[in-house]
Amino acid sequence: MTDIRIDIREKVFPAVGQAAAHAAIQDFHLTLHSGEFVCLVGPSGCGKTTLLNIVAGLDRDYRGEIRIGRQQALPKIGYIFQNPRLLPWRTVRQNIELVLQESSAGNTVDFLLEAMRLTRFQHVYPERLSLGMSRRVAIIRAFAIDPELLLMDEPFVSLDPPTARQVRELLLDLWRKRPHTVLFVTHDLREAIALADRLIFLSPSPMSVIGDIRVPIERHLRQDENEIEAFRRRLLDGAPHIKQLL
Amino acid sequence: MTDIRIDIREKVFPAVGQAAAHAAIQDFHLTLHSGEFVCLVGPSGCGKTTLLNIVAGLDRDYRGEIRIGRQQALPKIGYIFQNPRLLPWRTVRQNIELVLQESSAGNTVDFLLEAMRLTRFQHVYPERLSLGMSRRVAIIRAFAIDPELLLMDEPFVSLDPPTARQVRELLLDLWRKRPHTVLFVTHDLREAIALADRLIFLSPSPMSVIGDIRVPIERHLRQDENEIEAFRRRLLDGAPHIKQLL
Amino acid sequence: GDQVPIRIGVQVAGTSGWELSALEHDPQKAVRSFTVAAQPLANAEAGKIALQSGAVDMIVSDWIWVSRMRASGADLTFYPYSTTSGALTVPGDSPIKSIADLKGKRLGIAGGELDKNWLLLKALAKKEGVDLEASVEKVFGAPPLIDQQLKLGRIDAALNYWHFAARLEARGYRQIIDGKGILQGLGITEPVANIGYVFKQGWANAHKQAVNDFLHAVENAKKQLCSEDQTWRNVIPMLKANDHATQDKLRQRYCSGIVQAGGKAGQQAAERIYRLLRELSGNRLTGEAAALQPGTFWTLD
Amino acid sequence: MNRLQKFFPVLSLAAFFAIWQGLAFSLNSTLLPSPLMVLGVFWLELISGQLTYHLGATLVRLIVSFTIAMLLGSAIGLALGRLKKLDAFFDNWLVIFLNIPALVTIILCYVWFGLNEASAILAVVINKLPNVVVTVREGARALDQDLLDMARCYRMSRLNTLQHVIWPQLHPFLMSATRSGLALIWKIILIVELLGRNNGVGFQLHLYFQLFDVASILAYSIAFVIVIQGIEYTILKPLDKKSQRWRR
Amino acid sequence: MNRLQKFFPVLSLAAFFAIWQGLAFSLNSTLLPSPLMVLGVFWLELISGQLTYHLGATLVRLIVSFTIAMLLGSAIGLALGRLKKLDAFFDNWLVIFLNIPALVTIILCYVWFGLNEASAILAVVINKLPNVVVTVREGARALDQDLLDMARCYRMSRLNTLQHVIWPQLHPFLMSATRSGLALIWKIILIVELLGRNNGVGFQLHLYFQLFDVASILAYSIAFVIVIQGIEYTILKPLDKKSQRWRR
Ligand SMILES: Nc1ncnc2c1ncn2[C@@H]1O[C@H](COP(=O)(O)OP(=O)(O)OP(=O)(O)O)[C@@H](O)[C@H]1O
Ligand SMILES: Nc1ncnc2c1ncn2[C@@H]1O[C@H](COP(=O)(O)OP(=O)(O)OP(=O)(O)O)[C@@H](O)[C@H]1O
Ligand SMILES: O=C([O-])O
Ligand SMILES: [Mg+2]
Ligand SMILES: [Mg+2]
Repeated sequence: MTDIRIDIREKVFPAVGQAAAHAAIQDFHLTLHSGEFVCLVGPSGCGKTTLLNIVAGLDRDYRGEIRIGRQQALPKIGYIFQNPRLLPWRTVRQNIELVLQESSAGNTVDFLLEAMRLTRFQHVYPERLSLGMSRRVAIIRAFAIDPELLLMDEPFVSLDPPTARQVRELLLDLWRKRPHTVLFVTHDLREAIALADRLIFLSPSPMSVIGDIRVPIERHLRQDENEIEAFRRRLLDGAPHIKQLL
Repeated sequence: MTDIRIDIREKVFPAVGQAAAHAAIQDFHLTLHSGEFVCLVGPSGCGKTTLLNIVAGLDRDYRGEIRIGRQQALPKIGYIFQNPRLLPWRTVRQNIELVLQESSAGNTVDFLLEAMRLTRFQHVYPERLSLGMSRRVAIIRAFAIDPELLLMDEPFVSLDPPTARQVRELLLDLWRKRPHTVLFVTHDLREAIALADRLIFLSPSPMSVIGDIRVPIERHLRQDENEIEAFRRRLLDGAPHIKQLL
Repeated sequence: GDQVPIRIGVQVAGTSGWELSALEHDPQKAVRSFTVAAQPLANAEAGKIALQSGAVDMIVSDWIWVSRMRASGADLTFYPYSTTSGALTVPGDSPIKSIADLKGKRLGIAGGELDKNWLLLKALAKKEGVDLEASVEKVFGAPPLIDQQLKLGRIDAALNYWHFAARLEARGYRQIIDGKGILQGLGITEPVANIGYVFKQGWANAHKQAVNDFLHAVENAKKQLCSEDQTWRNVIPMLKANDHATQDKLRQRYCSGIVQAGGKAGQQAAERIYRLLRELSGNRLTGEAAALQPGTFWTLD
Repeated sequence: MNRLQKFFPVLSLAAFFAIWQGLAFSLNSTLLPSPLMVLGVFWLELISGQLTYHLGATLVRLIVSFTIAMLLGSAIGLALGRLKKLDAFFDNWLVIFLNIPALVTIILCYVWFGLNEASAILAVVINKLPNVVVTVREGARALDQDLLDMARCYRMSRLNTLQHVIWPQLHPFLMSATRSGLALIWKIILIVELLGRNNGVGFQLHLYFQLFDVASILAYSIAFVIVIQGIEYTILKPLDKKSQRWRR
Repeated sequence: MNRLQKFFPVLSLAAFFAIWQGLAFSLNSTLLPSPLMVLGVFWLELISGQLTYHLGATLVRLIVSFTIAMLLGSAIGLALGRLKKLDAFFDNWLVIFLNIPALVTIILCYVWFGLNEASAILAVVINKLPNVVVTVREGARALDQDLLDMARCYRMSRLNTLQHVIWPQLHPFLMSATRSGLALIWKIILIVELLGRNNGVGFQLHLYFQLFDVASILAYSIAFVIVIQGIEYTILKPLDKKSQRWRR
């Protein structure tokens, strides 16, 4: 896959009834390089989910353009939505297998279920899961299709720290083995620093890029909490327009 | 309000179809003192939501007892569910006002909307909100009824740090002004330390109490990140059965 | 003295309305022992419901049904009204000239499988060596639909109620045989009323004078309709027929159906018809009762 | 594009009549009178007062029986959908009443309770009620438990819960019960009028059927369709719109 | 308690017949024959082969027309529910077809296409179709956009989306269309048979209606109810159960 170039001049939700029109995104320009891990950080309601929906091709009602290299076909996209969006009438396993093109992926599914500690629950319907468990199923679903572009909208909330750590490592493992572009939304700056190549800081809506910062910590050093904490402090003491977001 | 005594000998979700029976809670005993702020910390899927549902009286299918002092009537309960549970066909304001007994609470609602930065969106239907915004509405709804018992199931996820900070302060303000008992579920240890009188650590399901630790930091010192960080480190270096949760 | 009100269920398309109209215009109206209130009804079944539920005192129906109802305990009785009954009709240029010619043709039958005319026609055909059941393509349907199908040429012949037949006749269609003819063919030559007034016997006994006066008056009205043109002209709007040919044909067929009530011979003929129909329908039309129920016919005295 | 869409209802009606006119023209038979001919009959019946009289009679029956059937049916359907035991018991009855032929209930009502307006309406209600129950019961079974729990936890009154939590979820089911219900009642009422009333559209339709007067039959049908269209545009569509306005 | 609940269907049937028997006994009229009498008639008709013959004829019509109406109606309803423009255009037609009296469509079908089986089935389908469309359309309007987006994003095939995302959401609507649909078709089929067929339950009912033989009318009605109960217990209830098993 080649680079993804996002140019959104304007995304406006039209007025309906009493609700006024709402300009969610304005003059938003961003290039994701192939295989890059990019974290989006911005205030609640600024337009992050809106952006992911546009990139995923679910929302075509905007002025602007998403260009994906010279490639004709859209890349294979794994999208971890902000809510799990499981089909309640299909079991955990059935939910995952439904989106797989080939049935040969059984191995990976088994592996992912085990890694997420859900093997015991694979034949259970989603209503019998806790929210954190449902979110893990949604994560498996996105990983299982072996995506070229991975969109993640706060994927690790509702996970306890050990589980979250494990899932983060799993994500990085998969990403290293077969690099795919990742667009990752989080409110947790420590998590963003631990994962990302680049941090994109976003303004309140109408959303635009107000900071584009490369994380300078080498990957093998990121296990160290202190390294991450240090960079975080630096950011907090940095530019005031970014600081106010943190 | 007087103390709340929770004694759950067993909560089992019965087997249905292929899914086996699941023992969610076993021998769980906990006393919440009047006006106490208690945080629950435990792995995803351990039974926290199940517990809150039982305390709220929504789930009566368990062996055990919830005793609320000598008081006959159930206390007024504000419950921030893990998902917002707004009525999509009512605007933000209508959602809040629906649960208010008297219509005189308009002032508080205005105040809370302003504090959550949602005044501009008060006449908007929930489908036009971001998830973080919906969660804030759910928080307002719980605060607005002036509850005697406040149940909060990971209320501040999906909020950006400045907003989360602000809401935390608001919560503490309200709590100090009119002390009510709070049962607060979170995966964020820093958040738990910053807020709680007591931390309750929970085992994986079947859930029981494996740690009941008073937070020794005085409230006026909790603004200081370093104090909190220090206590957190102490916990991380503490008992191994608790450490594995963190 | 007081006039007894008689509520009569009148089918909008039926002939009893004509007579009631004649009664209405009768100058003697004020001095009679009864008054008439006509209750419009959409069809025959509505009449049966109306009578049973007590909404009307009298309807026009047939005596086989009355006998059947008496057998099951109902207190109904019948007074003859007309011998006019359905007819087998074909287009004017049809090759069908007799019952035997029906073989291999499409025959439309109104009134269903247990239609009296159909049962009797089959019996007559059998007598002539034709098995209609096997050799005719039957098309059952509601009377107006059967009529329409014949006009459209989708069926070759129609066994339908008399006024459909009369209207067709006026338009050049041919009658092969009518109900009376079928009975004659089967050896029953006495005129037997096909339809008549049906009412509850208990009610009639309680108002005997008025009921009998009414039945007399109706008979007179009928005669007037056939003999006095002025009286007839009054009912012409009710015919829903604009051309004289149809009007005249309707009057002709109507008047030829007038019966004199009672008579031992008539009763005996009715008994024979009853037994015949019972056999032909395998009890289904008549019910289990082996013979015509006593009291089925109301007698004027 | 949006502009054009505004005229869709008019266009579709025009298309309907154009097709009809075309067919009538090419068939050239009394069995399919042209729209214009039907309009002529319609007009004559209208100025003679016949149409208004019979249509009025039918509409009164329709409104009364529809209201009773919807209110009662919704209540029963909601109860059966939520209370498993009640449903287990009455489910059989429902199937029986759903499938007793209209003819049977109509005859029995008339014969037992007399040939009067009340029996007619009762007969219609008995025929329509089970359909409403079945539809609303499906809706009640599909209610969102999370929202009901929320209402319970926040101690919303029964009335508030019904009005603001349950009703909006039942709305699509109620709309379908309403639309197909008007149509069903209309079919039933025609039989009811045929068998025991001396006015109403059903009575007239049968009369014209005897005379095979297709133009008059169509004129009366159109009159009814116009009334229902009126209800659609003044009541149902606005309700639809109101209930949909929260959707993105 | 759960034990007892198992017997509810039997108990409720027993209660139904007990009430009926009680009424029949106290009224003592031919207009309400007792269940035993009806059973006697039922038995006679059964061994004479009449019942099976006519019920069979009606059921064939029912199955054919039901299948056509449900398949076609679901497809159209789904399309109208999802495509606003299509709906804007055809909404008027739907209201028209929904409210053309059964009598009219039946007569016209018979007159135009002859008194044959195909016309009969066509007439039933035309009467039932709009009801299915209206019900499924409501369901299609209420589909969860989040799940549809998920399916689209993960490039699920059209078939998979229909089967696994859309169908389960339409299920309650389809069940209500099925249950009230069987009942509606039954009502229509009776008129269809009455007006232009020479077999079927409707034909028989009309016959016995002419004779005012309530016991036979009830016997045939019961035969039909038994068939529908059979369908309930062998097809619809298991479907219900299967579709509900994911609920907490
Ligand atoms: N369907 C919609 N119609 C109208 N406005 C909308 C719609 N969806 C989102 N918005 C508005 O657009 C803005 C951005 O919403 P979005 O969901 O993208 O926020 P977000 O950055 O994902 O926030 P959060 O972190 O809380 O999830 C919000 O102000 C919201 O009110
Ligand atoms: N309705 C149900 N039926 C069967 N099992 C259930 C049901 N609800 C929850 N469970 C099971 O009970 C356990 C506890 O669930 P609960 O939702 O209380 O977890 P939790 O602690 O809130 O987790 P999380 O942090 O992920 O929200 C889980 O293993 C879940 O699978
Ligand atoms: O059941 C009917 O006679 O329509
Ligand atoms: Mg979002
Ligand atoms: Mg939970």
